[in-house]
Amino acid sequence: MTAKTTTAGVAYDVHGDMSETDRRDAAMKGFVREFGAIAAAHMESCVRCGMCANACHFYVATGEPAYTPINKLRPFEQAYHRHAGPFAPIYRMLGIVPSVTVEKLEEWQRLIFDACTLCGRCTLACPMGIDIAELIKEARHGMYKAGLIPERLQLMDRTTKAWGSPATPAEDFADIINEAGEEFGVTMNVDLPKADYLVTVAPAELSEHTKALADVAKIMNRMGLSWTYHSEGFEASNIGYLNGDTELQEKMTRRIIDTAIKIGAKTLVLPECGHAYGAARWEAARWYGGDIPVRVIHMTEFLQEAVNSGKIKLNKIDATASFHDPCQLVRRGGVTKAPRDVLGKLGVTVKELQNHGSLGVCCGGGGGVVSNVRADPIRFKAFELKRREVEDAGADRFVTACGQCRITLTLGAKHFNWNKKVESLLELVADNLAD
Amino acid sequence: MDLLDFARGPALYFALAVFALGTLWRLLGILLLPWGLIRSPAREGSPSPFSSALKGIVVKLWPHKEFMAGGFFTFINGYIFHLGLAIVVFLFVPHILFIKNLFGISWPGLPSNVIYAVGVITAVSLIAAIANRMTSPVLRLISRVDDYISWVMTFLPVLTGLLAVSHLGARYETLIALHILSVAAFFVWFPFGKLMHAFLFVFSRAMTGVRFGHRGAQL
Amino acid sequence: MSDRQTVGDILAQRGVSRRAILKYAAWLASAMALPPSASKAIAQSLAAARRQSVVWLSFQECTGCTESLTRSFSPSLEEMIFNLISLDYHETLMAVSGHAAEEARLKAMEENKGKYVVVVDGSVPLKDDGVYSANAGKTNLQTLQETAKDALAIISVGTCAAYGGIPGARPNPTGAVSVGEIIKDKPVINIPGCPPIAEAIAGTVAYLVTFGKVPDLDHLGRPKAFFGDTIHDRCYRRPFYDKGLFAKSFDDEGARNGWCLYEVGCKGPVTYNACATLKWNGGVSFPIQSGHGCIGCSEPHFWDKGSFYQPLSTAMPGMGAGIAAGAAAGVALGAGAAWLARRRQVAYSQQTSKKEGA
Amino acid sequence: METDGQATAPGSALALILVREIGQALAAFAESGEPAAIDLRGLPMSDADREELLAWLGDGEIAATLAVAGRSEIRETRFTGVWWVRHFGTDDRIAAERIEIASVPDILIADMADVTAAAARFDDELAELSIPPSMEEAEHV
Repeated sequence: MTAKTTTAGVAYDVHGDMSETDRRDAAMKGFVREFGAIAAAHMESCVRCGMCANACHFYVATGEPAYTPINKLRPFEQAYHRHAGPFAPIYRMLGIVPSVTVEKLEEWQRLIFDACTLCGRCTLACPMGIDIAELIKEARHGMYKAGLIPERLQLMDRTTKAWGSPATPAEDFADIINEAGEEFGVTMNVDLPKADYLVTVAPAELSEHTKALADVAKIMNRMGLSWTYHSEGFEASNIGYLNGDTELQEKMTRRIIDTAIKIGAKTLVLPECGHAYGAARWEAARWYGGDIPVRVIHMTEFLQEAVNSGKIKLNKIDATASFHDPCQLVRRGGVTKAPRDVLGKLGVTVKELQNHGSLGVCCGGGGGVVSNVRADPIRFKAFELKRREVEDAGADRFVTACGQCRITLTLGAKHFNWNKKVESLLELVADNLAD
Repeated sequence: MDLLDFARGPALYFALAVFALGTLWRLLGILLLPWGLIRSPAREGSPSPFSSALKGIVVKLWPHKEFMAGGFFTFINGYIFHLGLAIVVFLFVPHILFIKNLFGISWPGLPSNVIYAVGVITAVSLIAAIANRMTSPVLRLISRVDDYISWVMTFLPVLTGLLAVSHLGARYETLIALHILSVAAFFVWFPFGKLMHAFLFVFSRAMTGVRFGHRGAQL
Repeated sequence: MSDRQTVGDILAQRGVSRRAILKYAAWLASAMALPPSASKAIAQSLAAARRQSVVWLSFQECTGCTESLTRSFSPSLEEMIFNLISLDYHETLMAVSGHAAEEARLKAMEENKGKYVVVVDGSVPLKDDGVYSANAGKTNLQTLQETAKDALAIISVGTCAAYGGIPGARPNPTGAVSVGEIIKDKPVINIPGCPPIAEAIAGTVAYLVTFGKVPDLDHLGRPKAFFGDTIHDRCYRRPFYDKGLFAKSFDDEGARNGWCLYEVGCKGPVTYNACATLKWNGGVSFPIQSGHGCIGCSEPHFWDKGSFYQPLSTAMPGMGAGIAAGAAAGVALGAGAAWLARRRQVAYSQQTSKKEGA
Repeated sequence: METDGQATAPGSALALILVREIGQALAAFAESGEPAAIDLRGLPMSDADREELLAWLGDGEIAATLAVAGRSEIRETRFTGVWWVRHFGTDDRIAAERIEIASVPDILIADMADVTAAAARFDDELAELSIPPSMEEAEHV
């Protein structure tokens, strides 16, 4: 990889050895494959009203017009008009829409990757109903093909391809699980040949948040479920979903779904991770190429089922808490009520943030941004929006249900010496299991 | 053939033919692309795709209050000129007669004086919209030539219509001819620029409505 | 017929007082929208003027214009016009006929060379050497050119003379044209209408006699005094237009209430004439007052502008085929564009997977 | 001069405008002796407008009917020097209608040309009377 800057001083990374033309063509081909009827209708409907700017935490935090969501799609849109739109043949013939240049793609790398968390708040603001976040995610596919993605995301791509996970080689997985079991005194199930529940994990749980591994096991065991972790399909985070590597996304999707089928699991439980939910719950069928014979649920949904069915009883915490809504889980996933149900069963009074539920403001680190150190400055600015809301709500505790959000918010807190702990809903439940 | 005859005849024929051609071209060029409908199972208890689509179309009529802070002017002014245009276009009796002549359907109109007043408000609102576009850093950045052409194509019929009813600047038949010509220009431009959103919004909103409804997410 | 006497002398001989001239001047000033205070000066110059020699030529016409002028005239104020002019040739009105009539014309032209006024009603056929209308062995074109040569000015009375009118309506079998399309080197005043209002004819002639010059004309050669405003602007039903109250048919409640006739095809908004103010039949009424929309008869090609009953704001008939063709082409192009895009997508996917497979 | 303070102000906008214009012209006439005239026929007056204006101006001291190329009516209004002049063609159709602001409308004044002609005619007729051919002789002529 080579880190470069454009003439205007915008930093970008370049991967692979390609001529400019090849790079451009690779991007175009990657783009063109995305233009189905829905993407096309969305690409054609924009009236440039600018409402989406007000929805983007990066624009709101910095006031930088370039962060207007629809602006981030410019090269993607240009490719659409030149290669796939209804008037594409005319535009090409008359040269009305020129080819996208590599320079432009390089310049836009920052907007497509650093300045977008795929949080989709702009989609809710758009009066035309354009799903801007989805389009940006699709634009990343071509950027990946052209080797024009940030270095950190490329690194994770390489690691995942080699290990099956950005965190650890698959061979080490069982050991990590068993170590966590020992450390937290919980009986672990790993690589069982048959189980009703296949439990998957997120990278942070294999390093910083290993307690989560034990917490899940504790609850599963308490409920007396047939469950297991599995070395062949443990990684629920899907780097391909974030960095635009569609082959990897397909591979990662297949790995967990196939493992679930192999062990006869009826339910695939996703960890506390936002984009894992987007990838496995909502996009899996597309990349899997057909119906998924397994029920896929998020940890939060699992917890909701557990507490609502009465299979686990919880001790009451006499406290107030604000819940940070992970974008992929709530806004783009539809899981809004579940975390609040669970907090309710814990006896917690929820003091909602000013923007909450489907309109919650992103932590600033989703969509791979937290891993992309280049984005740190704007990520910290966006963090301040969240911090203000949390302080205004004035609750005792601050809870979320996504490891990525948790890391982002914890990093932000550390940066600003803010002494608010960001807690995991799973951990809160596991710690308050009643006998 | 004088200007008015040219406007009422060949210019309008041409414009409406181009309008029909361009609109269908663009709509089919979009809708006949692959739909990619392989989808994971819907959330339990989610509404039917049809009602999700309808909901998407309706919900998007009104912005969330969370976005009002920065978008209040855009929202209010947008509503003013859209409603103004709708009233002037569809409730002015000569316009209703035009539509009746084309499609055979008609409805009661509003008094002409009311239409003039609404026309003036609409024109002012459109001027405010373009002023906003030319001064707001965000809008300046994201605007294209299309935005300015579309504005001109929308504003001219309003302006010439107002001039015609108030007999300002030229003889009535010249003004009315210019009005019809400006409408013809509007129709010609319509399918090729962002004015097309008048049709596309239905599809765009419905598609997102279905996507969100499928997931049980709130739009 | 040449008169070396002034109009005042002749009137005195006929026992007409200067008061009558003053009254006529008041009428003329009002009709021509001249300042009312000017009427005294008008009266003085009228009295001092010579009688104007007028040669009236009738071509492809129906005599409706002459009817309009003569029928409306009753002996009193309006007959004054005949004191102001010497009508030296008018086929319908003159007593003599044949060679004597032609001689009268030639004599008037000779004696008043450069000073006589030619009034024309009817259009001039040009097709097939103009054989479709001729008299005294001359085609209308020849007669017009010969007569106009030494004229002071030409007044085209009626829509046929002014703009070709009904003989010139599609498909215009005789190749009819207006006087103005033939005579380019003389002032041509158009007083269109089918027929024109008598006062507009008389007022224009009187103005010409009084001032010896052509009145202010609009871009279609019409005196602004009579053709300065649209029927719509001067219409007593205008308030109903503004209120949005329209008759939807000729026998509905709105029609009975006297509401605006826009929806039943009134062309008042684009028709410039004085019908709404001067009215017809001695000021009794005008078409709109009688319940029928204006048909725009004083405008060029009024006959060819679609149905009289088609509202003004509608497109002219005959759009269906063009729109259908446009729509069909749109469907083809849209489908074609989508097919091309799909083909690209397939090609790109195959190339990509080949590269990866390799 | 009749001063009727009870007259109701004209309600129609057009009549009101005309009243003001007449007032200004009358004041100017009083000051400079410059006569004026306002043509009513060129205005889009309704019957109601006309009646209101008429009612406001009222009747003055003089009313004259002329038999000249049809009938004409001239009435002074309650404001001295403001005259309502109406010329009719035959069929009593209005040909001209105007407000004149003047000492006397011109049309009432005998024109010197007509006076000269009348004098000549008078002379002729008188001559016929003073050279007395007998009635019988005349009959023989």
